Amino acid sequence: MLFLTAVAAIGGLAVVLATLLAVANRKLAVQEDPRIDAVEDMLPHANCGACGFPGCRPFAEAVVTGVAKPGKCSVSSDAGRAAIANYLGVDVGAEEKRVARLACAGGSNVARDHARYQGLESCAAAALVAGGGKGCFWGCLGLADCARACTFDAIHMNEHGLPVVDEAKCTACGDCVVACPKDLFSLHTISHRLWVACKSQAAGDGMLEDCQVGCTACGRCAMDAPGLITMQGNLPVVDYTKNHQTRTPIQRCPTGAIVWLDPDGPQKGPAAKKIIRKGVRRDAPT
Amino acid sequence: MSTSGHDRTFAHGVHPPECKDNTAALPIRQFPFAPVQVVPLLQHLGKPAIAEVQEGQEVTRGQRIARPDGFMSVAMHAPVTGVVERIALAPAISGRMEPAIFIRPFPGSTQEPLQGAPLDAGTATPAQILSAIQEAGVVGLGGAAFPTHAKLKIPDGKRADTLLINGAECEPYLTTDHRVMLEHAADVMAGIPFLLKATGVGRAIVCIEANKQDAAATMRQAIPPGLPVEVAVLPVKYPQGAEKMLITAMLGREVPSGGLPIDVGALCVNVATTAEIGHLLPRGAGIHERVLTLGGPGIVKKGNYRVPIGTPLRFLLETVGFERDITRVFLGGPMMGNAVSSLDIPVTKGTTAVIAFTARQTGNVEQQREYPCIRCGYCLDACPIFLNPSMLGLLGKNGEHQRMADEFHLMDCFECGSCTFVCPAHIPLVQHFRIAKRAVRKAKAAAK
Amino acid sequence: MSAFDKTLQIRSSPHILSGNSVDHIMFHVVLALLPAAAFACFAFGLTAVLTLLVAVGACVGIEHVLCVANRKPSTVGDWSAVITGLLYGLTLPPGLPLWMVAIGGGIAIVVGKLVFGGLGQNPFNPALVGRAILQAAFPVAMTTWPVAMAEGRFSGLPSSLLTLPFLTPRYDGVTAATPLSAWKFDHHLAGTSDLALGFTGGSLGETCALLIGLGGLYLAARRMLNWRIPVAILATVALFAGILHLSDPARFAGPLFHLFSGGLMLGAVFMATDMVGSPLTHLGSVIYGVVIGVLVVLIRVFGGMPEGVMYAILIGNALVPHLDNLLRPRVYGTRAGKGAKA
Amino acid sequence: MATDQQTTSDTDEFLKGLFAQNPVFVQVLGTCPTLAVTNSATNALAMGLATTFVLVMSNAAVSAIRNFVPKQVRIVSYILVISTFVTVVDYLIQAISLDLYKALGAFIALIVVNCIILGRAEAFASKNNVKRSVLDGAGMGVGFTIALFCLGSVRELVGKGSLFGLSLFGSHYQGWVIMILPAGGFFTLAAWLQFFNWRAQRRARAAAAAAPEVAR
Repeated sequence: MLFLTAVAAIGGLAVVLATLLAVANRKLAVQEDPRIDAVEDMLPHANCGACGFPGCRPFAEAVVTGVAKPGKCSVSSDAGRAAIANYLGVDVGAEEKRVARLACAGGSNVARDHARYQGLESCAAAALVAGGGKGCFWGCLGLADCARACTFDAIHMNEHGLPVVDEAKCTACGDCVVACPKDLFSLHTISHRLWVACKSQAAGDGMLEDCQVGCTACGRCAMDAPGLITMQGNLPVVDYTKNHQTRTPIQRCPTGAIVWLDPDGPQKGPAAKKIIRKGVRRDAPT
Repeated sequence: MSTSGHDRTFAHGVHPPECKDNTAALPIRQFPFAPVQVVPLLQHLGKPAIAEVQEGQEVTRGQRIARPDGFMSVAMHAPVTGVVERIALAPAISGRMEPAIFIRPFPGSTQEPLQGAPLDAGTATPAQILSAIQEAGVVGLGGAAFPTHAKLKIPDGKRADTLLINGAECEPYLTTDHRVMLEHAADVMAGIPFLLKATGVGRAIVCIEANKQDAAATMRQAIPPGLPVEVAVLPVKYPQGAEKMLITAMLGREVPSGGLPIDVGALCVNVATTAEIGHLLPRGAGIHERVLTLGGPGIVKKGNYRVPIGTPLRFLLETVGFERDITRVFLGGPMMGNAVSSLDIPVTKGTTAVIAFTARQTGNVEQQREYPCIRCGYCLDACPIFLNPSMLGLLGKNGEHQRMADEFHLMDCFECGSCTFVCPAHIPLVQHFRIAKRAVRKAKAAAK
Repeated sequence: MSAFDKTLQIRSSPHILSGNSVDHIMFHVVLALLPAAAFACFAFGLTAVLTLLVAVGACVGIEHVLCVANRKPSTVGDWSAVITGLLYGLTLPPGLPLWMVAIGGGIAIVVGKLVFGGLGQNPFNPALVGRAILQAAFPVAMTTWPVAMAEGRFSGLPSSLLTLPFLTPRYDGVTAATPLSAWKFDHHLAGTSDLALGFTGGSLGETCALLIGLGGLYLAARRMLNWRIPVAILATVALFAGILHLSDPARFAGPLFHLFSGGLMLGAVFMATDMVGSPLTHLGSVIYGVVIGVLVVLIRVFGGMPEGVMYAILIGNALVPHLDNLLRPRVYGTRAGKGAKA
Repeated sequence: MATDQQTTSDTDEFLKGLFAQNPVFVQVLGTCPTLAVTNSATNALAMGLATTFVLVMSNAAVSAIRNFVPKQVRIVSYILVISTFVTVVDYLIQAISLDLYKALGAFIALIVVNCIILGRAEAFASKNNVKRSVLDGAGMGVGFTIALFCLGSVRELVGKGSLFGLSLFGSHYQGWVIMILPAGGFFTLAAWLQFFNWRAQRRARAAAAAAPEVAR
């Protein structure tokens, strides 16, 4: 008798609950394009925003709906972008690799400080206190906000307190561009090798007291490469729409403020004077 | 309204050491000209003035050398008779290089200031007064350097009923307003009619802290018959000189968050600014010098000086002498003043004081190690606008800038420094707030 | 004059500080605790001296060792571990085996403070955390009370004090109920003056209410203690106990008995006012104090235990984040309906 | 998604539950019995074995029926299967020792809702064949038993000075009552979790140090 009751109870329950499930399955089912999940899985999950979307999932939605091309994700590898394009049957939309570049070469060995900053160890903090105390008001403060902002471990501070970008790791996400209070970073395609490593609007010998490698606005580079380089304010500006694969402009630069970025380090022209001061010199008389 | 009430003040605030005795009794002295006077084109909030002189041109003291660029800008005047050496970049307190006019004085000149067409408060129209104030290059001399004519321009639909002449001078060390009130009471009283006329306000109250009783007495005596002016004495408390605090202390009104004093029918003008208007407008002249306090333990000949605009700090310090172990120089009072990184920075219209600290004073600030916040709540009791600096500091440390603004009224902070002053954990709260405010503004600008 | 040839320092304003500092505050709290500690030594003799020394030593020692082991600068210089040790020691019954004292001190610092991130991060009063865990671990030892003012207290030590580690203590001296448990279980009421002056049994710091109050006044005068909290707690206890007493004097003890007995004074003045675990706002402080006061009376009168200050404060601590979140100060210029007047 | 995962060996399938994916210390599942019944080594062991039995049997059953049960009613079916085996265990323990049955109390019945069991059924047994599911269940069960024993032995040792009821430190040992109370379960679990995390971190660091700059 107990056995029969048990079977009846469980069997009856099964019928009722199965009906409930059937109704729930029909009324409450949610449909979403499964390709969005698949594409999101193929993305690097960095959520860095380099693609212009808030994160990887919105980007995946945009790619699936055809709003964006897989190539917009600069963080993923070539193979990864190709895999997404292949999966969706779309064009990769290839873009040349871009990297972040620093427009300052004034490390502690060549640039002097006016004053000694004390307080929170952050460029953003120092920049708000009389500009940070560096002699050159445009120069890098060297407190590594960019290195901290970089989620890809692509920026490291060198022994002179200057950030160095690892081009292999840099994904052009732009976090350092936002982080730098002196706006020294900008994103460039990797083929832009001719580079003005200075942002100082000061000119002449006066500025050389503050930084030995700054641009003195002598204009020789602009003279040697007319059309390619123009002087704007007190700085040369390279027009990258022209043919810029030439080392001519760096030849006569007296300070080495305009350089050729070789993969194994920046190359200065023969006229650039040697850096005499070697040691770390953080304080000098005002 | 009583004029001697000691009960009128604002809630919270702090009592830093006053340190005014050294210079309060010293009369204002004229300062000599530097070998080169550096007149920045941007000495105020707003757009820089446009230079009207060329290199090599001779200028007369008081002559206009730059014209205002639009409404939020004022004119500049030559601080000295001499020759324009060059127009080039000069370091500014902001930490940037700003364009400035370098003037080399003529050694033999009488240095007689140039005067122009006088203006009479009785006959001038409000518009004439405002334009004359702009032409005279008058900005808030209390430190903010906000163009005064812009402040006095009442927006359509708004009306002010009270003009507060701010002589609180609550920052330690500062005694310029004190001396101006003692020595130039007539100028202050001459300036008030211009302000009342320009704004259509019926009464003015000169607000003075109780540690300047002599100034209050002098001001009371100087009130000309018929002028609707009162003198009020307020208890000593920092930051009483802040516009919002002064309005609350005097009128019991709170300026709405994100609003202006005019939203509660009040206007605040610094007493030195008023004196300057009373001095310049009847003569048709422009600001070419200002009174500032040279003080702090690092200065030898402390005092109040009338310094030509554009005098480099280096010349200032070398003239009055400095202690050998000087470590820090800042413009303005020690609570809100900005540290300078270079002594090539010139004195501008917003410079209320140059204070120099030596290793002894700085030592007790710098060698204090930072502790974790122990939630003592001192900062909450100090903040005059009732923020929660403890919480804000915690969020700032974690970089949650947007949350600070959205939930904890970060943007209402005016960086008076009271919270950092009392913090026993020595957390640089104000610095965290500055970074956060900048980040929030940047994000807002980027979103547009 | 000579030329200026120095490198200036720059930093963010303000350029002057009030000169107050965390270690300064903590040191003064220690000072304020000393009279009560000295009286405990007087009332219980060498036992109290050893217990307090071991309690402070355990707290300071474990904090120092763990800081060093984690390759961080030692934080014992801020005096907060000393306060924890002293307060914790004052909550212990005299004659508690020293090995238990040491273990509880270690627990107070490790579980009460360091696991949360150290000074400023601990939601609960570390001294009370140590005591609460000890109370749960060794309930018998923690509720055995040698009498105060015993003869020969300066010449000998009770055997229980020197029990070998991890062994059960044996009591040879005279033990007695605390005034609270005497009232709760035997309905015997101690005299108010004895309570106030501390001539009764109990934990080391539970005895002299007057000296504790003195320490509190000293701190309050130096603004190192939020007076609203002890006032709110004591007023609530007095009021609540008074109402109960009036309703049935035979069943409920009077307000003075409640105020001066047990750990209420020590808890209200020194433990509930721990800055880290108490609310930031004034209104929050008062609510916090009222909650603790109500809980104390509820536990004492209606609960299973004779004393409830410890749990009342710990529960109060748990409320603090919510109080701070709910009772945010009204920011200047945001008063509703107070706009333009003109 | 009914493809069998054949990337690991059978032995690994069993061993992963012991340490690498230990249900209590790594996955932090089934904390209710972990905290409630570990006040003595005996209780802990009994609870662990009971759970192991249910895990193995339910994994086997779920795996066997995985291809017949429609996706929509799978959870209902799993729970039915699990509760059946729990009922069996319930009777079993009652038959073996009434004292033990009383000590474990409601927690035997609560094995039904132990998320380790439903979790393995859903995550593993529904996708793998019977043999591998049994191995997985056994591994997880043994891992759970080890974890419970870790807690139970420490709590009994410190709380009473005994192990499996045998006094170890003599009659003068002062037991720490709190360790027998539920609060002691939290402290002990926290300590073990701390130990496992510390071990995992140290291994990760050692592995990172041993790998010569692979990323570049």
